[in-house]
Order: sequence, then structure tokens, then C-alpha cells
Amino acid sequence: MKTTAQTTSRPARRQRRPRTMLPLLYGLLLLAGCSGGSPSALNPAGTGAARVSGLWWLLFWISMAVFAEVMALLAWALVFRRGAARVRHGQPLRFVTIAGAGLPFIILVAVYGVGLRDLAALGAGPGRDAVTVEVTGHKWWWEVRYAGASGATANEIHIPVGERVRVRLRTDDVLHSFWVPQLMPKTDLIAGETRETWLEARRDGSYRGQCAEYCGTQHAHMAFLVVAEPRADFDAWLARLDAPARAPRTEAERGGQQTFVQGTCAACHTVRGTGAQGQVGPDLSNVGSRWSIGAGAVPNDAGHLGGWIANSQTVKPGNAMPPQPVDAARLPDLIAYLRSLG
Amino acid sequence: MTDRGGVVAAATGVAALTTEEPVGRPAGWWGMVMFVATEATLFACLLGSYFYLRFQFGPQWPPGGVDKPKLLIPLLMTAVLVPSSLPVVWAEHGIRRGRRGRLRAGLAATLVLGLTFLALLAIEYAEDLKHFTMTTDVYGSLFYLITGFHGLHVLVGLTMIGWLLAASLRGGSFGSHRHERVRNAAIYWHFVDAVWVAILFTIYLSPRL
Amino acid sequence: MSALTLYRAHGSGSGDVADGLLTMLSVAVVCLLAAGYGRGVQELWARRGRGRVVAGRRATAFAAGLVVVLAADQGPVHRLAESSYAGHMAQHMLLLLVAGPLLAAGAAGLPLTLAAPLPVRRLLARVRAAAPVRRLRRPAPYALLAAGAQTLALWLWHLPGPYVAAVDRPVLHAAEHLSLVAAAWLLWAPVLGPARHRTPPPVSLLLLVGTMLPASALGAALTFAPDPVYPARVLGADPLADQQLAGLLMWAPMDLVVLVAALAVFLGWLHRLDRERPNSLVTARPGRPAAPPATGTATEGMVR
Amino acid sequence: MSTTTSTAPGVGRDDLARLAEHWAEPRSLRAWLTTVDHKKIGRRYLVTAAFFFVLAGLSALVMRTQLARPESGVVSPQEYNQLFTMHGTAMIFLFATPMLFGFGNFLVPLMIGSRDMAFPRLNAFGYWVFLFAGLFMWASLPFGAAPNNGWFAYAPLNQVQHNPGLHMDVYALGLLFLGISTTAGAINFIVTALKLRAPGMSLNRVPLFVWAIVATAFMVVFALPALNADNAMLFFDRRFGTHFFDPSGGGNVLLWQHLFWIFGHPDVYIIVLPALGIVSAVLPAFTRRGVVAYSLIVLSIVAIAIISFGVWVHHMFATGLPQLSYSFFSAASTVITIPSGIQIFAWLATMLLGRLVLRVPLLFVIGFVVTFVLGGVTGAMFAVTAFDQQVTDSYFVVAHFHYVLIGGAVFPMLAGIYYWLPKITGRMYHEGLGRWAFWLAFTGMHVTFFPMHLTGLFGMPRRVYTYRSEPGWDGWSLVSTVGSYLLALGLLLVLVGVVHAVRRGRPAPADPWEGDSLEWSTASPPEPYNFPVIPRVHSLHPTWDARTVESTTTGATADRVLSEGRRTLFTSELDARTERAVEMPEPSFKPLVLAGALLVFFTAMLLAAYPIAVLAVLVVAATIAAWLWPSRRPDEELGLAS
Ligand code: HEA
Ligand code: HEA
Ligand code: CUA
Ligand SMILES: [Cu+2]
Repeated sequence: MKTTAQTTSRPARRQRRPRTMLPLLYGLLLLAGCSGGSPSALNPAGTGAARVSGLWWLLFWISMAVFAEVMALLAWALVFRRGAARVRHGQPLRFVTIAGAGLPFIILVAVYGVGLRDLAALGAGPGRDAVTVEVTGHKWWWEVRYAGASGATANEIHIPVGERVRVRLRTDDVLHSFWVPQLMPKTDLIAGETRETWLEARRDGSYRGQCAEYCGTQHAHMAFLVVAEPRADFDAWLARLDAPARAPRTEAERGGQQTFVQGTCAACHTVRGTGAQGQVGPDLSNVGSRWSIGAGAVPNDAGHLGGWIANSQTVKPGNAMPPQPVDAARLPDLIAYLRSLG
Repeated sequence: MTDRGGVVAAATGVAALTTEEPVGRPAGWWGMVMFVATEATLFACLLGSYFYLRFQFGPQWPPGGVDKPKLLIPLLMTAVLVPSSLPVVWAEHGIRRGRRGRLRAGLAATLVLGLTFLALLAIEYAEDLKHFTMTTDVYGSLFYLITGFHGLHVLVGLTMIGWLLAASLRGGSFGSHRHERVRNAAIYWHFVDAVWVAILFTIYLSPRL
Repeated sequence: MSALTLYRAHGSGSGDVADGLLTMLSVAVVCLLAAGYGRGVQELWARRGRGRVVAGRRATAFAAGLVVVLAADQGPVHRLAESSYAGHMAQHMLLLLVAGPLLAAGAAGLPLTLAAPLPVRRLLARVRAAAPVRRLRRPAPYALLAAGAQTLALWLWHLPGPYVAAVDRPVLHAAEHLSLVAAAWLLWAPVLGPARHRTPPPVSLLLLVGTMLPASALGAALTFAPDPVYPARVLGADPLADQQLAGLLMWAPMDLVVLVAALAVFLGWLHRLDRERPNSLVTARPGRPAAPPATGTATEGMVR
Repeated sequence: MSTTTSTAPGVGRDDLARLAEHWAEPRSLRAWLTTVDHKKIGRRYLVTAAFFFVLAGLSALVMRTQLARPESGVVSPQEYNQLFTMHGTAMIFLFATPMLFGFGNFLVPLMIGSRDMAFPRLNAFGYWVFLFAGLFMWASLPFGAAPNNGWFAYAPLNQVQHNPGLHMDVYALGLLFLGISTTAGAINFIVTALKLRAPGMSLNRVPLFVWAIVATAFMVVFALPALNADNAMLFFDRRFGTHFFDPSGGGNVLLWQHLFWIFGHPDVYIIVLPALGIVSAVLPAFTRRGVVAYSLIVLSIVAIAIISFGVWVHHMFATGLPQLSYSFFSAASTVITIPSGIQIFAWLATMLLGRLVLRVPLLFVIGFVVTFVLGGVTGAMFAVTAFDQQVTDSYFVVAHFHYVLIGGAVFPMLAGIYYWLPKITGRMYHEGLGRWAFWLAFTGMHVTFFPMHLTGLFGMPRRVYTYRSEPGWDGWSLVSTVGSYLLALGLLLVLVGVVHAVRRGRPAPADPWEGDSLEWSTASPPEPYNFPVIPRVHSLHPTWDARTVESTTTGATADRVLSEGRRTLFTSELDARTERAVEMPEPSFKPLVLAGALLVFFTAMLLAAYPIAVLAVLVVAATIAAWLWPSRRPDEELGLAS
């Protein structure tokens, strides 16, 4: 019986640490997450995410209660059932059944009911004549079109604030998943099928979204931005999507356009109203106004744009765009031109 | 099996070691049954995939102008394979009574029937391959994978039967006290047989329903 | 049995007549069963004492089962069944998962035999003693038979062709319901029936789970099918949703009932083992003072 | 080995000598390659699985290093993707299951009072296949050809047009190869537990660990085929141009997911059930009483095994299947928490009534309770579909499954290692070192994975090789990385502890803990024949029960000594009545040859050297034929008519 001798009470006290520390941690950290521009699901800006956020807090507190119960029993055992305590030979079946099955069952039924309610709420799509966005996933960027508009953009979705917008999801290759944590939970894009979800922003702002289904080498860089703006702004933006791209105004821009249309760029990219009608890569008609290059890989500024054109493989290895043999003298014009498109 | 105590005493004595007399089920039996259970699950997964893909595909099945499977050869195959379990049963009952001749004859008959089945399968393939292959579309993929996989099982079963036959021809292998291997191979063969019925229904009959 | 099937497509007069006849027939059969059972039980109780041989709760279960059979074919349930596939599925589940088990729990074999006229009784006895029937009644073949019957009934009647035919023709519809109840009765008899007719617990466990799986598969197939499998006229207002709900109704309640039953069988089995072969802990562990007095039965480790 | 050979109560000297002679295995290379002893095989499983654990763990450390800061370039995206795939695949398939099979192999025969597994040579074969399959998969990493599609390898990214190269061929073939071993092992466990229990060990006296292993084995038998079917179809799609998962050819990409998770979900319980079994086995020794509510725990095990086949769609809550079906799977996933709750509270009740002896194994059990409950409640959260759709495929999920996998499987395994180390090696471990290891691992675990709940909620998707700093994930990621190093340090101390025990440890007595199950009635380490006398069991706690102990001493009978030949006892399946003694097989090269031929086959398939593959198949067939070839016996012994 040498084994029983070691009875220090230190571990017992340490054991209680998680019980008091973890909920505290939780509280603090969640506060942190709610601040700033982080795409946090706990800082919802949309109807769908707000529902789930409410659900989360319910689940959180229930879980904490269950956890606290278990920790309390454990601590009790560690404090009072050590050392010389006499072993008791009961079979407290009722305790095990009630605490292990009965109580959890009641809790779970309640939670399940709430969960069903929220699931139904998420399932209630927009009305028939809602704005419809057609999103197509590609390795590794998002093609964005609007029902009734001819133009396309990429990695950026504009929606009118306060309206429920239908999003129709298709993929051109493998699975992706459409996720805007602050607005709406995920919907996967299934190869060979069409899925639908919706977005409804309650306040205007920009919300980061990201592909959430592993889709290959650059799954990490497949982000997008949802811009919720007042209806008027949205209408104006959409109108521009239907019109030809902005024409070059300066000499440099004109030179850049020429390079673009006559060079290899046009084989893959479209700029509305020019000879560039390539279908492989994203439509660049408004590339100058977008929030990023390479679906969130780098910020959209002249320096990064140049780097991307010269060799995007160093920026986003594995993406479909080969390094471009643009001669260094013409690159600034090309950049100026692209920056002017917006 | 009635006098338990006696059996136990006899069973644990030295003499019992030299027999496989059935006092309870031998480990090999359980092993084979579990093996068959997992194999059956495998076939269930394949057949389930067939129905899943079919329902997901849409109303026209088989797709793409492939005719509904013809029934003549498959029915012939059924007529050959399903009865092939009988000689196995007969052989097994024979060796339980120590009749080695029956064992040999039964196994040989099964071997012939099984080989006929494989020959018919080959004929069936030769005909089908003119119309569609494994790479034509998902129907072709399912058709050849499932029937081929079953064919492979028949081949394995026949190998077992052939192996038993070889062992029994050598002599000194099986008798009324030692026939566990016969029994296990028989279980496997019955399984291969039963699976064929499910395949017949799925692959050949269900497109017509 | 079935009084269903008012007329959908062609509410013709002949349909009504057939319908009425069938209703009468089904009520008559139920009454006959009730009468026979009642008489048999009465006789048993008169001979052996009230509540003996066939316990009171068994009699209640049987009566309840008959009521459920009647109720499933009449009134609100019936109207529900007329209006949608899901409603119809609910009706089937009522027959399979409520009526069948209740009837099985009634242990009706003995009372019904007793109530039968002598020649019938003789015949039954002879049939039961016949070698093939005896072989069939051994646990494993019986389980295979029962599982097969239920699976066949379930799959067959829910294939599009037979299903539509049953909706259109009262006689087939009656046959459908009859076969469902009968299959369920057969399946649950060895689980809920009198102790002497029960299959060994492991067999019951496999029987239940083994029957559940193909039923679940069918339920899953209906739930996940992307298009309606049945013609629109037998489906509700939103055909696909109706079909999905029906699939789920086949799937979920069956799983639940079987799960509960299987676990109950298992627990009962463990307890019985424990009674038959109690745990001994004659003395305590070596080197310690004796454990609390425990002779033969356990105070430790086992549930009593 | 140990020195207690010469005498044992209840058995005569010559009996012992005969036993030693029949079961002896000389120390030679040949014996090493041919052994069929379940204890040696179990040990090998443990060591090999631990080796793969270290490889997979080191992969994780590289990943964590890459993720410590935003946009770091420690590894390329292609490398990262292979690393996380190999990490997940190896942890699940090459570490968790085989490790528990290792425990099972070593312990099941000892716990049920048998001298070996039911099929010792199949057992050896299973080990070799496991080893070869593991090496087969890991060998692809240095070539840059390792699987790179996540451990669940969704279609259509696993198709050759999206994923050229050998990566996913290695995955499909490797898992098919490994499946042979897992299936063989599972069948072996089932038959062993059914037929080889000591007389008197009816089902209500079977140790909980054995129940757990058997339930697991049944789950393997019925779940693994789904994965095998999936991988076979994948390989055909990739190599032979079929269209199972190719929508352009009429296939369906969700079929892959359905089949994968029909296997995958039961698989997580395949991992956790035996681990929970270890908890149930360890507790009696450190609470000085039997586990409370034995039959409820057995019931929970069976319930989990059944229900786990009905919840797979909860991994597909975002794929847009009919909402109705989600409500069903949500309910099923909710219900499955209840059996776990029963077990947790049964253990708590055991601790509340017993007398705690706070040694390292118990520390790990306590760490297990804390961690597993936290991981379990996040699982219960996922069961609520609407919430899952928000956090699925984010780091929140990564947090959940590391809590349940490390808390629910690794901690119990570590408890088991410390607990059975004396039995396995014959040496005691160093208590202080063990405590340090526990506290480091426990702290490290929570520091690593707790923040992942937060990054997940803050919108960080999983399986990203890098991230930008704007979303604000960098701080917590760095904390995780630091934690992972702490955790690694803790595990390093475990390793040091084991090595120290083997090299320097005090010799262990036969029963250092006064445990309640039969393995403690054997020598430490056990003799090759395990039990000089096969006990007759009268209790769930046989070594605490005087009648059972007596049955191997003064009450020993010849039918349980069985010293003529390599023999053990068959008993009836349900109530363990003696049926007969059986001869166990001798050591043999055939298992190794067979596994080697299979390795050649799978390698040839991978490299498209089909003629060699055909040759390998012939060798396989010939080996099996020779393996099972009946030995020649005289006619009268066979019993031939006429
Ligand atoms: C050992 C492995 C293990 C275990 C035991 C579990 C246990 C559980 N898991 Fe987990 N799970 C995984 C391994 C495991 N899981 C893995 C590897 C994945 C991810 C795969 C991948 O995507 O890569 C996953 C993912 C996963 C998902 C999908 C998430 C997603 O991808 O979106 C879901 C969804 O329902 C889920 C649910 C559950 C539930 C309900 C349990 C339950 O069994 C938990 C039960 C336990 C408790 C609840 C604690 C004790 C109980 C009490 C104290 C009683 C009181 C409790 C309550 C009232 C709540 N798990
Ligand atoms: C049993 C299962 C198991 C275990 C134990 C672990 C253990 C660990 N896991 Fe992992 N993990 C998975 C199963 C597991 N994991 C699965 C299934 C996935 C999903 C994969 C996918 O998405 O496809 C995953 C994914 C996963 C990710 C997400 C990757 C991504 O989505 O991009 C991360 C990230 O941090 C991670 C980290 C870790 C760490 C740090 C450990 C640590 O606990 C590891 C610690 C162990 C060691 C370090 C080795 C032991 C060390 C020694 C013996 C000493 C020697 C050490 C030194 C010299 C330092 N794991
Ligand atoms: Cu697209 Cu991940
Ligand atoms: Cu799961």
C-alpha cells in the first residue's frame, strides 16, 4: 500500500483552477473579439448571424453550467475523498441516471427546440423579387454577377443594406464554402449543383468573407468582401456594373490599355467595352476600386499590383496566372490603367 | 450434446485435442462469420451507392442511350450460381459423416458451376463492352465495378473450393472429426451466392422497375 | 381492415360500395379478434385465477392494439392520410410501431387458440407440431423470417408502383395495412410476447437492429431524393417536401423505437445474467480488512 | 525476463517446466520475426503507433510554427497542405486506432484469462500490415507526394484533374492497405472475447475495457467497409477513368462525403470507446472500489455503438441537404451525448465514493474528465445545426476535436501507459517525472487549443497555410503555437519517463496497484503463457475475490493447467462454460511473408507496375493456401466412413 501514501493537497487546489479561470477567460476574450474590424461571428451585423450569435450565448452558458457542475463534483472528490477516507460501497444508480441522463436530456430537449427554431429562421429565404447575386467559386477567387446585369466583378459583393438578398452559389471546379461570419453562416458550393443562401445586413459597412471549405493550394487566399450600402449607392454601383468600363483618360492610361488589350492579359481577362474578353480569370472592369488583389492575398495598391502582374506566383503560389513578361518600361502605364478602372 | 458434463470432461481430455468435434462453435466459424459480415457490409455500401447515384442522377436510367440491361445471360448466371450452393451443402454433410467421396464430388460440381458462371460473365462483358465501358459514364462505372467485384469474389470462392478439393484429393485432410475448413469455405460460398441475388436485383432488375 | 380510400381520382359508386364492405369487414375482423381473445382470457382466468397465465396488462395491451388498428383507419388519422403522403406514412408507422407491438404484447396465441372451435384447435396443434414448422420456430430461422417479412412489406408497399396501386384500390389498400400489421406483430412477438416464446436476447437485439437498418435506408432514400419519386397526385401540396417528411417519418420514429427496445432488451439481459450468475466478492482484496458482508451476491460492481 | 518463473501456487514444478518449454521463444532474430505472442505484438503496436504519433506531432509543430505569425514562409502552401493532411490522417488512422489496438492486444487476453488471442498468427499479420501501411504512407512525404487533400479528402478535389500526382493515390491505397489490418484485428478481438474467456466469466463479469474493445471491433466490422468502398471508387476514378465522384460523368460529389462520414463518425467513437474503457480500467485501482453502475456503462457503450451509425450527416450541415433531414441528424447527435454523460457521472460517482490515490494515472484521468467534458459540450453545440453552420470548417471545430481527441483519447492512453507500464515492461516509472509530464501536457493542451475556439468564432477558417493580420487572429495563433511547444515538452517527458523506466526503473511487483482485473494476477511482465493456471472467475473483480484467487492456487485443476502443448481453453460465448482445450499455433514466417507480398502489391499498384502486382497477388494466394493447408493425419483420427 505504498501507493496511497502520497497525499499532498496541492494538485487538488490546482485542479480547481480551470473551473474558475475558463469562464472568466471566455468572457474577456469574447469582448476582445467584438471590437474592431475582425470578422467575428460574435459581432454580428446581419440578421442570420445575429440569430446564431444569440444561440451561441445560450449554448455557451448552458455548457458552462454543465462544466461547472462536473468540476464541482471533481473538486469535491479531490478535496474530501483523499487519504484516509473510508471507501463506500454503494451503487448510486439514481444519481448516475439523473445527473448523467435525466438532467442532460431535459436541457438537450430545450436546446434542440431553440435550435430548430433558428434553423427554420435561417431557412426562410428572401422574397421572389429580391436582389439576386450569382456567385461562382473558382480556384481561388469568386466570380460575382447580378441577375439582370450583364457585367461581372470578383471577390466583392455589394448589397443594399436592410434588404434580404438572395445568393445563388455555383462552383466551376471543386467545393468551396461561402461564409461571411458577421452576416450569415456557411453554405457549401457543390460541384454539379446549385445552392442558395441569403444575406441581410442591418447596418452598412464592409464585411469580410472567406472560403471555408478546403479547396486546394490557395484555399487560404480565397477571401471576399461584402459591402452593404444604402439602396441608392447600391443602385449606382450596379448601374456601373452594367456599363462599359471607364475609358482611359491620360496618356499613360491609354498606353496601359493598349498593353492590356494587345498583350497576353486579354486572353484571360475581360474589361467591358474593350477588346479584352478573356474568360479564364476575373473580370477586371472595375479592378481599381476593389478592396484587394488575389482574393484577399494583398492590398490593392500600385506596388502590389505591379508585383502581382510581374509574378503573381510569388504572391499567391499556385494560382492560375502565369508570370507576365511585361516589359518594365510599360508596366507603370499598365498599372495606371488598371488603377483607373473603378 | 445433451450430457454437458460428460462432454466437457471428454472435451478437455487429451483425446479431444486431436479432433475438431463440435463442442460449441469453433473460433474459425466465428471468424468467417464476422468476415462475411464485413464483406456483406461492403457490398451493401456499393449497392447503396448504386441507388444513391441513380436517384441523384434523375429519371432516365441508364443514362445516355444505353439500353436497359438484357436479362437472358444474367438469369442463366443465376441459374448456374444459386444452385451451386447445393453441392457444397451436400459435400459438407457428406464429410460430416466421413464420406470423402461425397466431399470430392460435391466440390468438383461446385467448381464446374462456378467456372461456368465466370464464363457467362465473360460473355456478358464481351457483349456489354460493345455498348458502354467503365469510363462511359457513371452507370458504366457502377455496372462494371459491382459485377466485377462480385466476379472477383466468385474467383476467390472458387480458389477456396479448388484448394479444398486439392487438399481432399491428397487424403489425410478431412473427415468427420475435421472439417472446419470445409464449413468455413462453404459459408463463404453461400455468401457469394446470396450477394449475387442482390446484385441481380439491383443491376439487372431494378432499372426495369 | 382498411376503411380508407374514399375516392380521389374517380369517386365512383362501386368504390363506395367496396369501401363500405371493407370497412364492415375490417370492423368485423377486429370484433372477432376481440371476442376470441376475451373469451380465451376469460377461460384461462376462470381455470387458473384472475391475472394468471395472461397478465392483466397483456390483455390491456391487446385491447389497446385493436383500438389503435381501428383508430388508424378512421377519423382524423384517416383524413390526414388522405391529404398527403406524409400523413399516410404516419398512419403506417402507427400500425407498425404502435399497433403491432401492442398486439404482440397481448400474447394472443394461447387465448385465441382456446377460443377457437375444437377442429381448428386440432389443426393448429398438428401444424405446430409438424417438422418444418418446428424448424421455422427455432430462434434463428424465426428471426430471419420475421425480419424478412417486415422488410419486404415495408419496401414493397412503398415502391412507387405498388403504392399508387394501393391508393387507387381499396382491396389492395386493405391488404397493405393487413400485411403491415401482421409483419409488425410477427416481428415484435419474440421481443414483447410471453417469456416462453421469446428469442434469446442476443438474437432479439440483432433482429431489431437488423430490421431497422433496411427501413432506415428506405427512409433515407426518400428523404434525400432530389425529385419526387411518386406521381404528384399521391403527394401533398409541396410534393418534394411531402416526400421528405414522409421519409423522415419512416426513418426517425422507427429508429427511436427500435433503439429503445434494443437497449431495454440488452439491459434486461445483463440483469438476468446477473441474477443467474451473481458476482461474488467473498473476501476483500488481499491485505485489506474484509469488505462489507457480502455472501454470493455483490455489493460492488453490479447493479441490483 | 523476470525471476518468478520457478514456482507458482497451485501448479507443480514439472507442469511449469512443460509450460515454459511449450511456450518459450528463444531470443533470436528468427523468433523476433516469427513471434505470435500477443504481448509482444501488443508492445509492437504501442511502439509503432507512438512512433507515428511523434511523426504526426512533429508535423503539427511545423504547422504551428508556420501559423505563429501571419504570412510567414516556414513552409510553402503545398508543403503545408501535405503536412496537415498527413497529420490528421496519421493521427486518426496510424496512431489513435492502432495505439488502442495495441492496448487491446496486450490486455484483452490477460484480462479475460486466456493464453493468447483467438488467431495469433492473424494477429502477427495484422501488425505487419499496419507497420507496412504506415511506412507506405509516410514514405510519400519526403518525395513531396504525400496526401494533400485533408484527412477526409473531399471530392472532387481528390480527382485526378484537380489533383494530379500520386498524392491521393497514396491516400486511397494506403488506407485500403491499412484497412486489412484493422479488420483482421477487429475480428480477432471479437472472437477472442467470445471464445477465450476464462471459465465463469459470463458477460456480466467481463471487464469494461473488454466490452469497449468488443463494441469497437463490431463498429470496425460494420463501418470500415464504407471507407473501403469509398477509397476503391476513388482509386478507380483516378486511375481507370470511372466517374463515381465526377459530376460531368453523372457522378455525385456528395456520395464521397456520405460514405466517408458513415465510416468517419463511428470512427471517432472507435477511437474514444476503448479510451473510455481504459478510464474504467484505471479507476478501480486508484479509488479502491469498483466502477459504479457497471451495467449502465455497458449499456452506454452499446448505445453509443448503435447510435453512432445514425449521425454522420452532422459533418455535412453546410452542404445544403434538406432541412428536414438536418432536424433528424441534429436530434440523433444530441441524443448521443447522453451515454457519454452517464459514463462521466458514473466515474464521478466512483471517485466521490472511493478513496482517491493520486498517482500519475489518476492525474491523467482527471485531466481527461476536465478536457473531455469541454470538448464534449462543444460537440453538443455542433449538434445544433444552425450554430454548426456558423462554426463548421473553422478553428472552432479544430478546437472541438482536439479536446475530444487529446482529452478523450490521448490522456486516457497516457493514463494507461503509466498504469500498465509495470505490467508491460516489469519496471516502475518515476513518479516526479510523470507529474511534470502531466502538468506540462495538461497546461500545454489547453493553451494550444483553447484559443482556437476564439479564432474560430472570430472567423478563421481551418486548413489555411497562412493568414493576413487584419482579421486579428495573430495574437491567439501565437498563443496556440506557444502552447503546442509546451505540450510537446510534456509529451517528451512522457517519452523520457518510459525510457527511464525501461532502463533504470525499479523492478515492478506483480501487482503494484492492487488492481481488480486478471492481468494483475500474472507476473510482471507476464510469462509467455500468461497464466500457469487459467482461473475460474466468480466476480467482476477477480483479483479482489477470494474464490477466484483460490481457483488458481489450492483450487487449481488439471483441466485449467493444460501443460501438454501450447494450449488454452475455449468457453461458451455467453456464459463462459468450459468447452474444450485447443492447441494454439506455433510461431511462423507466413504472416510476415503475406504482409510483405501485400506491400509489394500496393506499391506496384501505386507505381502502375501491374505485372508485378499480379505476381504479388499470386504470392499472396500461395501464402494463404500454405498457411491454412491442413496437416496430414491418419484416417482413423479424421473419422472417415467405410
Ligand atoms: C474522439 C473523438 C470524438 C468524440 C468523442 C466526439 C464527440 C462528439 N462530437 Fe465530434 N468530432 C470529432 C471527434 C470526436 N467527437 C472529430 C475528429 C471531428 C471533426 C472531423 C473533421 O472535420 O476533421 C468532430 C466533429 C464533430 C461535428 C461536426 C462539426 C463540423 O465539422 O461542423 C459534430 C456535429 O455535431 C460533432 C459532435 C459531437 C458530439 C455531439 C459528441 C458527443 O459524443 C460528445 C458527448 C460528450 C459530452 C457532451 C460530455 C460529457 C457529458 C456530460 C457532462 C453530460 C451533460 C452534457 C450536456 C447537457 C451537453 N463532432
Ligand atoms: C488523435 C488525433 C490528433 C492529435 C493527438 C493531434 C495533436 C495535435 N494537433 Fe491535430 N489534428 C487532428 C488530429 C490530432 N491532432 C486531425 C484529425 C486534424 C484535421 C486534419 C485535417 O484538417 O485534415 C488535425 C488538425 C490540426 C490542426 C489544424 C490544421 C489546419 O486546419 O490548418 C492543427 C493546428 O494547429 C493541429 C495541431 C495539433 C497539435 C499542436 C497537436 C499536438 O497535440 C501534437 C503534440 C505531439 C507531439 C509534438 C509529438 C510527441 C512529441 C514527443 C514524443 C517529443 C518529441 C518532441 C520534440 C522534440 C519537440 N492539428
Ligand atoms: Cu475555396 Cu476554400
Ligand atoms: Cu461526428
